[in-house]
Amino acid sequence: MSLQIRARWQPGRDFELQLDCELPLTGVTALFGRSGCGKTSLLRIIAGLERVPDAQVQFAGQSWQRGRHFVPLHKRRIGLVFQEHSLLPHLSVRDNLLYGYQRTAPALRRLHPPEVTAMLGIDDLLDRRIDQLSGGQRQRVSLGRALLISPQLLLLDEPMAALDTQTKADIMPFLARMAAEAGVPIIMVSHAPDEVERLADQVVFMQQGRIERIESLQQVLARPDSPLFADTGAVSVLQGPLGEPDQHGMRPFGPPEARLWVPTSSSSGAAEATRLRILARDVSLSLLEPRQISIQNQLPVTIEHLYPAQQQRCLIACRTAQGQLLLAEVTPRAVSQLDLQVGQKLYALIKSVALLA
Amino acid sequence: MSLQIRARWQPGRDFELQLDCELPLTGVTALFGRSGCGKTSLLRIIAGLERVPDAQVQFAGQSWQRGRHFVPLHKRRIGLVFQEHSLLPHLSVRDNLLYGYQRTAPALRRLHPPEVTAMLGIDDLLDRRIDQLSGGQRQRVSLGRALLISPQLLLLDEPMAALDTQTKADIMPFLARMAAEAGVPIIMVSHAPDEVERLADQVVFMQQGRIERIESLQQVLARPDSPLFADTGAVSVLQGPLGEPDQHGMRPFGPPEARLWVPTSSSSGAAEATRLRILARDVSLSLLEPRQISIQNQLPVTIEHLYPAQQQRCLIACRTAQGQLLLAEVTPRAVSQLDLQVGQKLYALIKSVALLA
Amino acid sequence: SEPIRIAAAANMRNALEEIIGRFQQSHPTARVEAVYGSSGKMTTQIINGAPYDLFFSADMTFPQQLWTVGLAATEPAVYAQGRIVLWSTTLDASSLTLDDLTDASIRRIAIAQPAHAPYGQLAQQAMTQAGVWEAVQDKLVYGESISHAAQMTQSGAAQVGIIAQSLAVYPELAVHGHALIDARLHSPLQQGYVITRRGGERPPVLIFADFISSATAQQILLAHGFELP
Amino acid sequence: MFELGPAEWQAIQVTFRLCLNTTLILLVLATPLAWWLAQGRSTARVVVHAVVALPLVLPPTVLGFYLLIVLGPRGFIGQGLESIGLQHLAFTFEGILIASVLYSMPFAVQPLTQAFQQLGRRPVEVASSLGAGLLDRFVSVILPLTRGGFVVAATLTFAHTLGEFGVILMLGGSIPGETKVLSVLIYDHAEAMNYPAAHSLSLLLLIFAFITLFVVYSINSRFVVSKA
Amino acid sequence: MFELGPAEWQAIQVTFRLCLNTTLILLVLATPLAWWLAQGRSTARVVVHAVVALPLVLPPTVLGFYLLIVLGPRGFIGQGLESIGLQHLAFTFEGILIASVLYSMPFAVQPLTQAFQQLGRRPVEVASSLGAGLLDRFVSVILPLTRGGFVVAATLTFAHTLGEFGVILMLGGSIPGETKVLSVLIYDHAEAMNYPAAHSLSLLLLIFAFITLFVVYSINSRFVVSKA
Ligand SMILES: Nc1ncnc2c1ncn2[C@@H]1O[C@H](COP(=O)(O)OP(=O)(O)OP(=O)(O)O)[C@@H](O)[C@H]1O
Ligand SMILES: Nc1ncnc2c1ncn2[C@@H]1O[C@H](COP(=O)(O)OP(=O)(O)OP(=O)(O)O)[C@@H](O)[C@H]1O
Ligand SMILES: [Mg+2]
Ligand SMILES: [Mg+2]
Repeated sequence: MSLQIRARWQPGRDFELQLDCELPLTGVTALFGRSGCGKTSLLRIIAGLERVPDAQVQFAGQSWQRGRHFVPLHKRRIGLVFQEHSLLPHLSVRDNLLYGYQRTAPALRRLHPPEVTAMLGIDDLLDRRIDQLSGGQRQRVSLGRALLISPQLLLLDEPMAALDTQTKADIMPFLARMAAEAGVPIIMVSHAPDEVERLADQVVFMQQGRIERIESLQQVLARPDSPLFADTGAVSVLQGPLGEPDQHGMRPFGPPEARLWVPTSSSSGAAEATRLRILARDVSLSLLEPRQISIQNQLPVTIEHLYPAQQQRCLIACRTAQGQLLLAEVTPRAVSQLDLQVGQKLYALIKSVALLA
Repeated sequence: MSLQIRARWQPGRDFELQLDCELPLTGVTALFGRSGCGKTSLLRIIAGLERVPDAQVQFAGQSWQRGRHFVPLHKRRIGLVFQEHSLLPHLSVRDNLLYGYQRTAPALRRLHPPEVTAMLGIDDLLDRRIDQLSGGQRQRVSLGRALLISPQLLLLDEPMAALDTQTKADIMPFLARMAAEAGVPIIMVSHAPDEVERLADQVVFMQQGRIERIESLQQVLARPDSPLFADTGAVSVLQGPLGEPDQHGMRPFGPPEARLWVPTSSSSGAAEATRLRILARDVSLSLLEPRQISIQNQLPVTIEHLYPAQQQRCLIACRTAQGQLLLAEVTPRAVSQLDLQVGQKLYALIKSVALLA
Repeated sequence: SEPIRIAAAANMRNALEEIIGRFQQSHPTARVEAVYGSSGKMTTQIINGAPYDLFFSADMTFPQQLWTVGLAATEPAVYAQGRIVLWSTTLDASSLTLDDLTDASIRRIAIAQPAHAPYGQLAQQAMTQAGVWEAVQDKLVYGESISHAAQMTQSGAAQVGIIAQSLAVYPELAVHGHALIDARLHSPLQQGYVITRRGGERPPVLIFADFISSATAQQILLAHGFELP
Repeated sequence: MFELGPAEWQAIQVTFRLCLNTTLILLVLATPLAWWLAQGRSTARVVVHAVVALPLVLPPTVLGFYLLIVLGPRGFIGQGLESIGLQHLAFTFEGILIASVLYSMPFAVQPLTQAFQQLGRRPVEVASSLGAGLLDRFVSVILPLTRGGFVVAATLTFAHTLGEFGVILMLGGSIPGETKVLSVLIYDHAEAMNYPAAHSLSLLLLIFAFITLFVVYSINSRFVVSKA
Repeated sequence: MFELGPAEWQAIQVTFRLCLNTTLILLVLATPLAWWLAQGRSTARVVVHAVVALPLVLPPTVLGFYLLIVLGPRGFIGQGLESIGLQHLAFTFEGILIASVLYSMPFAVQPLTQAFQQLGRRPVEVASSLGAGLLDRFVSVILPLTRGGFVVAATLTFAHTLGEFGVILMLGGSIPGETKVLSVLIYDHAEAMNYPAAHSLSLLLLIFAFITLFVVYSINSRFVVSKA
């Protein structure tokens, strides 16, 4: 299943959108790029809101646009969240939410108002007029409205930009489940790396009207100079099974030869394939096996590559005993003091690990 | 200098704003609170956009509202960035930017269009119509427009929500300088903890229409359960002088007995009072003085308090030799393995430090 | 069956209503409907298919026009002669003469538009003959029709109006006196009527037309300020 | 205070039918036209926009005269109708209805165009994305959001048609029960110097119009869409 | 094609003065009224809104007659004026100007109210925050953003005043050079069955109106504010 787009669009003198790509339609696709690079424009072309001549858009085998053939938006079943709030001002919150729901054939409805409003925390707002909502409340209603048409594709343009951390944390698992379990592909614009890391299965990097690369999250994370890390630095993601908690509530992750301990935050049981997200700057290296230290996770690793220092930080790619890639970020001074070399065996000390999804 | 507000406002059945506070007007004040808690409403009352009966607003000795006395917004010289984009659609980008500038007495103008547009990266957009801008571009123009009236107070309602990391990184130092050097107090709503940590001098926490507490950033950061840390966990901020870089480009921070090494990212020279931000989860504890390890910063500390474990994490407050507070986050297992106690002397290993401002 | 439709000059209104009333007393089954307006407008309407059976004009020109283009079933016949009067609600008009119109105390004089209203032309002729036309030029205000001139005078906005005698005898207007203008000062205003081509094919219409020249009808016309031909 | 005779009742009925029909027909005609006009800025649109307003410019009787010529038995349309076995339209209710529609056209087209222009395209885009088709969008989004424009269009049309008599008198010939409307009747009474009747009927008309307008505006003001 | 005599020129001048003045005065009067009407939904507003439309409802000549009585020497206003040493307003240019303003009031007030309502308060808030005072805000923000409403108001008023003659005829008495406007002249020609003159003048009026409207709409369409 994929979304094929071919389009060339020049809305103004200074900007041209050139698209010829095939977006995978599994899970969540994050659209990432600087302000003004064309993310919103791309979504509008997918939705058919800009009817660009000669564009071709094909969604999972359905041709949405080709030559004179053009499926109008209202027949595409796309759940759309606009970048700017766009609730219908003459309708109450409830009627905004139900507008699309009522226009969805009952057989196609997979989501229903009660669960969506509860998830978004807008139960108490249903009778309000739109101008009686705060910015974040509006954004949640917009998202709810798009979800309630039980779309076959969700296009979300910065759907959580106005939300606080806690509210985002409530919504993200829901979106992840939509994509994973209900099989509704999501294409989401986001400027927040944490949202991308948390939700995305693949990331589309855009720059100046072009798609630069499309990478799986794995690939993105393995690339230390990814734009995603402008803020947090490089990240590794390890995959492996997660065991039952011990008496301290720590759960073993990975095979014995590359065992990490993960604090249990949720009460979920053991799982076969989980993902651990490890910031490179959370990984230290020690030549000796450290003792009497609070860092619980110590893995024997081999240095595979030393990246040249950038901005006083050296990135070191290590291979675990299990063969997975782990990035460590250390200072150039540490590299020279410890005399780090490719092939050297040493210990990676992992300060904190975060379980994804 | 302070902003005194006393108001009681009930815009609807379910919500009441109750304010009786005095906001300090030094530097940047962050307004932090969940969606719908009343942040925008507070700004509107300060601006005089909601003329609430019996409210009192006093700004740095000027009475803006008291009884029948009411200074209208256009005489308050407030730079306002609304939460939703609010450019004037009949004016070009240039005319939007100049609208307020031209209405500011030349003697009062401290900022001028060229520097502001360059800083915001909107130089190329000046001749555009408003509907030819992307969301982030609009937000930048709004911010520029507010700055160009050279206001005596800036009220920013999520001014960077639609911006990418890089653009934000370009703008934040500018705002920090506005507040610090030009002495323009900024009150800013933000949901992004990194923005708050980066910019704020004090944080106003709001909840359900009330101001819960007003704390300096120091205090906020010292409080491990602060709502700011819902995402990143607790943070310590150390203050001290910063020295000249060594041959690896590392700069000494703090006195010799509590010396840390900070990577130089900018070419700024030595400074007397700088701030270091250290995430508690970046701090490990070791009973022995560690050797042959990439972690450069090792401080002898004394445990001052052990917070009870929460969600598989223990927070340990340590006092440095210099007497500053440093928070370390470790697992309960580490606490029991190392048998940590109050008063114990040990080494704090600080993986990474970030220089603020 | 369809009523007898009469188009009549506005100044005929009260007289014709009474005549119709009388006619219906003697012809209880007949239905007669009259429409009043300016003669020019009605001529245009008849030319363009208006369903009028009879046309009582305020002059002879318009009926003549219909006859010429073949829209009249009968040659125009004079049914009455109009006279004009000086009338006022602010002054005692009964003692007014045309010469008084030049008096400075009279600021506004209402007449019907001479360009198209027959009574307006009459007023113009009379004032010209009396030698006051030039002098009153700046005082004149023009009504769309003779009844408008009467209304302007009635409101007091025009102190004097030169209106049809048939209007001045309206009960509403008769409370104020009027002065008849010498008939020698203007050409006689002969009001003519025709049966339209449509009316010509309808017997009841012919009966009503006959009734107009009956003594009863003539009596009524006289009583309403008309003179007989 | 004043007894309404059969003539008055007849006129009231005709007036009511005329106003109602004019308003309805006009809204139906003006809506698509205004929509088209609001979509762009081509010269064709500007020309149509100007042409729509032209009937206003002529004195009503003169306009009535021209309509009489066109719709009457010798006119282009009247003859066309007669040639296909129908009646010409002069002196008929249908005729004055057409005239009223034409004459009030700018009162409907202009406010609607303006309302559509001010609407912007976002609400329509939103409705499309939520699965609403063309007609559905119109009824559920455009109509309520431009309701103010429709109210202006409808009330101006309605009020103007109530008061209009120049065109109607000329084209309709004030035939009782067919083309004799209340305004013509009042005019008649005034002409006949029957002032009590004219005053009473005027008052009646004013009261009726006031009540209608009051109710319409009241309902409208309840639903004002506040823009945040 | 058609020679304009002095009478025609005079009528053209009067017409032009009347239309221009009516439109300007009306915009000046209607703007604050419409602004007030747009600010809320009180009963007082609804009543005023309905009352404004009422002059439309009366047949023009009848309205003219009532105005004649009120503005004339025996009327409330006319007497008032005379008592302070001024002239009453019947048969004067000022009189027909007042009548035109009154009669066209709804054409100006309604579209403006509607435009102001659709505007929302955000642009005004923005302008305030940028240091613009009341008048400044009006000129620099409200006016351009509701320009469509002003264009509708101005063109409807203008066109309607061009064509109106019932009220003017009655109240003005068609005094050449003072109250005799083009529409009255055309009417006179048509009544006198002087069709060539009526046709030519009508055509002239239509062409003039068309050009004016075309220019206004062209300029307006250039500045349409696209809502994103
Ligand atoms: N007119 C109104 N009627 C009823 N409730 C209102 C009205 N206006 C605002 N509210 C409520 O007041 C509360 C505060 O709104 P406000 O816009 O100040 O929130 P906020 O803190 O800015 O939220 P956000 O971060 O989502 O923008 C919200 O819960 C909102 O629903
Ligand atoms: N009508 C237009 N004329 C000229 N340029 C336009 C027009 N519409 C959009 N653009 C430009 O196209 C570019 C892409 O806009 P788009 O809205 O897709 O950006 P974006 O990636 O969504 O940015 P943001 O993150 O700021 O929302 C922008 O640089 C914008 O200025
Ligand atoms: Mg965008
Ligand atoms: Mg807000």
